[in-house]
Amino acid sequence: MKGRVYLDHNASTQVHPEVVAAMLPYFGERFGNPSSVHGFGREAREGLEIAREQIADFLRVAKEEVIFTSGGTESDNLAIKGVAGARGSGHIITSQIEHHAVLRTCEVLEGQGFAVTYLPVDGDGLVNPDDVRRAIRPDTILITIMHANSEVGTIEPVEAIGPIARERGIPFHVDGVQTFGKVPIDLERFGIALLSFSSHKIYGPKGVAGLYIRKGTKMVSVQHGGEHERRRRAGTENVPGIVGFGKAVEIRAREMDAEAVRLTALRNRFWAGVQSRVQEVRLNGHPTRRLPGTLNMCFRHVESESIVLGLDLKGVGVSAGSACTSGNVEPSYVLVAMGVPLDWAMGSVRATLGRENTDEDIDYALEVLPPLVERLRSLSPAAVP
Amino acid sequence: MKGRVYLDHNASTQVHPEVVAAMLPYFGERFGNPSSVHGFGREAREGLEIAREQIADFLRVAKEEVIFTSGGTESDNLAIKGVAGARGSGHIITSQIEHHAVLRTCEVLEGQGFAVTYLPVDGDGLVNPDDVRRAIRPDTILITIMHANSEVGTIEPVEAIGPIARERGIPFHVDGVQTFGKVPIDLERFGIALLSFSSHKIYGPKGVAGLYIRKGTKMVSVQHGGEHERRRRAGTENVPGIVGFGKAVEIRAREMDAEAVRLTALRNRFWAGVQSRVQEVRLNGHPTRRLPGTLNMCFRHVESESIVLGLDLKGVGVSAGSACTSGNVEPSYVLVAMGVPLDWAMGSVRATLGRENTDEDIDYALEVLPPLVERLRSLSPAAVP
Amino acid sequence: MNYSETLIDHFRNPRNAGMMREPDGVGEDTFDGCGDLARFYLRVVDGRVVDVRFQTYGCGPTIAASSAGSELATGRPVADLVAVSEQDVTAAVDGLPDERLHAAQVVAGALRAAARDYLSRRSAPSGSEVRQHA
Amino acid sequence: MNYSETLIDHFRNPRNAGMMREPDGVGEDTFDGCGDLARFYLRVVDGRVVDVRFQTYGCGPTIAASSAGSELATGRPVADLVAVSEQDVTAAVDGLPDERLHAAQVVAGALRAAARDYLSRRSAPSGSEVRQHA
Ligand SMILES: Cc1ncc(COP(=O)(O)O)c(C=O)c1O
Ligand SMILES: Cc1ncc(COP(=O)(O)O)c(C=O)c1O
Repeated sequence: MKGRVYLDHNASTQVHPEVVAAMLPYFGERFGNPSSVHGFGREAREGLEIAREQIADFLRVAKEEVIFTSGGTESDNLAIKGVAGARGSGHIITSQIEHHAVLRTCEVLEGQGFAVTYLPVDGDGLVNPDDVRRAIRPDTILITIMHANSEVGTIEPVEAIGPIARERGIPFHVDGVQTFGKVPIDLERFGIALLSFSSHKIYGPKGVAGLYIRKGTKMVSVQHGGEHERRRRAGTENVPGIVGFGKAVEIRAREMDAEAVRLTALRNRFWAGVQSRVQEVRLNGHPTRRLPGTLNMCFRHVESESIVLGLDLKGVGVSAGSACTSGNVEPSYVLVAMGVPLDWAMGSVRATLGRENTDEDIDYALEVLPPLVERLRSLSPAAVP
Repeated sequence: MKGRVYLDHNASTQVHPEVVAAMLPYFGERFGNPSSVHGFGREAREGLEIAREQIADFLRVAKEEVIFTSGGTESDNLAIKGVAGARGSGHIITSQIEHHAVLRTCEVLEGQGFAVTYLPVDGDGLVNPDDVRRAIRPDTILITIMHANSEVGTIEPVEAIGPIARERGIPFHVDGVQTFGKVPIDLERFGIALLSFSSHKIYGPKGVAGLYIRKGTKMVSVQHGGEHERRRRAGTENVPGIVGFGKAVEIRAREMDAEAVRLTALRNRFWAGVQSRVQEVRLNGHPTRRLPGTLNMCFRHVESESIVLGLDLKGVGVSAGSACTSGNVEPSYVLVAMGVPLDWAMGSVRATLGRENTDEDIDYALEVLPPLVERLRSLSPAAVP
Repeated sequence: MNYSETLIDHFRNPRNAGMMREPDGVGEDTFDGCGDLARFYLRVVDGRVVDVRFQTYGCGPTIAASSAGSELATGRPVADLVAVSEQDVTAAVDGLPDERLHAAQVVAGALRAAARDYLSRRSAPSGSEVRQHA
Repeated sequence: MNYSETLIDHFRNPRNAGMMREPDGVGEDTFDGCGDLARFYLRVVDGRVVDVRFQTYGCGPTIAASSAGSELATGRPVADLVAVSEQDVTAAVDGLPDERLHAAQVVAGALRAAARDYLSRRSAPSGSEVRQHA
């Protein structure tokens, strides 16, 4: 029986078996503390530096520009607070659809006296580079725009924003957590000074991520203690995690391009199937400038979470665009920023595809989703004309 | 051949095979994001909560009082900055021999206007509880004293300091990274509001640690983003790491007491052997109030790192009390605070024992260490009378 | 979410879903502008609920609670129903996670509203009846 | 630390370690109060170093560099030795990690001091000789 179909790869992914295999020796024989001088420490340090090289190679940057953190959230916090802390005051430009790791961090900085501009997006979820240009003030110290939005998958025009930042001498941070290892990025050409990227979205382990810090970028550290990671980030390094991350990136380097083509096709087939089977459905996010595996749809007159639960009961894992937590259902702030009407936004569902998904998975989803939506609509007073 | 003897367990430990086994399913089948609503997410969340329970049971606290972080350094940072941030200003009491994760954090807070008292220690490395009492000011907002020092192993009188803090209504943070799972602690009786504890020092994986936050303790979060860990710590949880941590604690709960007895005996035998074979050697740290496996010695007229290197070449991993990094050899600040004379302090070596160490390991160390010290002394101008 | 088997069963196979023509009482409740909405229709004979229908828009628990609420209401004196509580509904789905208690609130609110609607249509001194069973 | 095999060999088996009675020149250097100390003794015949001894207190690389420095000095004209550089010593141990470059500094400094000591004892115009080879 099929019955278990994971379509939530933007949330997390299964660790690649080769990655697990690469990590195992570092739980066992190579368990030393990389700060230790002796052989046990050297072996651990070696693993760390191989991973750093794998990632630096992939990003085509210098090893010294890559540091490791505990997750995408920490990378975002460090990038933004690190630059802000080095300057002490000033103005930050970001967008309304950033991940909470960026938004909440900016809000905290606002509380400390920094000014923040949250740029709007258009109906496809795109930030307008001209808006960025217009928002720049003499005291702007940082521009932080995500590479792709995790909910709708829209890929932001970072290639146009970076040069604007460079021209004004403002560091540009890109939250690349959702694109790293999925969509190519040219840090040099795009004028990116800081890039957050993570492991568990690309078949690496949880608990590890990275931050690219272009040489010369002035920043303070955020976590204090020993002199690890070139004094950028204190704390004993998560060696097995980092080794696994390096391996995951190495695998992505060889699989990424073909996988992007395959997932785009799969996702488009899914959307075509939904469209032909379900009434009153709309696609969220840019029609083409979008993460290969991401499909975000709104089903009018049905509440997201009831679809998620209904699919879950059929073994299909998707995520709700609106999260009904602590008694508060809120429509996704991303969809609201994109101008999706509320009665649509409440019914958004995100399916995000990954390496183990097959045509059969999509067929199965197309078999169970339409009758579910129909059933839920039949219960709903709103659906009654 | 023997030839590989690890005597640096205070730096890091080899992950217990049962711990690796417990983690593996969470890299594989149970890979979901614990924030996800569907079955994949539920399975991950289950692992997280089992681990939280294992640790809460071990500490005899409520599950809700345990949160997970990425390491001991983060736990220390969060505890101290969390309380400081909730108060905005005030005075903090700590000691001169805390780990850098505490000291640097306090220094950063000094830069932000907080006042910090760094209490001295006596010749055995003990903080005097009366000093704590005398240091308290009307605006004291936090007392942070480690449970045991990682270098010399001295166990601080937290059981006497806690009640002083409680009497004055001041939150008491204990850095328990070196004692957790090795030495019993009674959070309730000792009056501890915050306890940092870590995984990779007790045969769990790196990249995960915890913070006990007694219910009602006012603190802000330090890493911002999603609403994970009861809003105390944003970021997708390191599920496999946390699961491994929980397992490691479960194992410690059953092995801790017997292991403490065994390691104390082994360590004492080591010290007796060194004393009978080497001249001009002294023990650092409290003679009895000390971590079971920790043995810190000074060899006069020999430089620490040359001993570490010499032992490393014989396959024995120990650590140097003085770290000769970036061209700066500094005697250990811990030994300096304990009043160890400089010509001794420069020759300190730390051997820390753990579960896989045997009598044979100690015999081997006793075979190679004395001739090494003798040889190095023969090279040294200082040793010439 | 860890939902009870009862809840899952009601979600999968909702009882009494749908509209009712010319009901004797109808009432609805929404939650905090969260969008969740439950509407109940009652058929009453001799002061006793003989048939219930519901229409619900909301997350899984709200749908399940509606179904369970419809069963709970069937056969009951209307005078009872005006006092149905969140706890009654929660019990009917074998418990709800803290973050989903609103499901029971909406359903209990809608049931009470429908009961009150019936009583007020009959121009009975509904206020006193409510007090009587409160 | 990743040390070269040459360095490790010198650390394991230091050449020319020990004191020398009535040397023709002796010199020492320390690093930045870091505690590392190297002392070199020279035996000179016809302006050429024929024997070297060293005593060193310091980390492994400093000990190894002392041994390598003693070999490097043996057989050389003293006038050469006053210009021996950190780079020469680093090369003699097949390289040093950045954080251990001080090992070569201390050793080169001590060798130069010993050479200068020899020259000054001979009451030669040492200043000019130094300049000559600088
Ligand atoms: C764009 C983006 N940034 C940051 C994060 C935070 O990553 P984590 O929760 O792994 O710390 C995510 C995770 O979903 C993300 O999608
Ligand atoms: C007492 C103490 N606190 C904190 C830490 C920091 O732990 P980590 O480096 O794993 O973050 C250590 C690590 O040695 C320690 O011994």
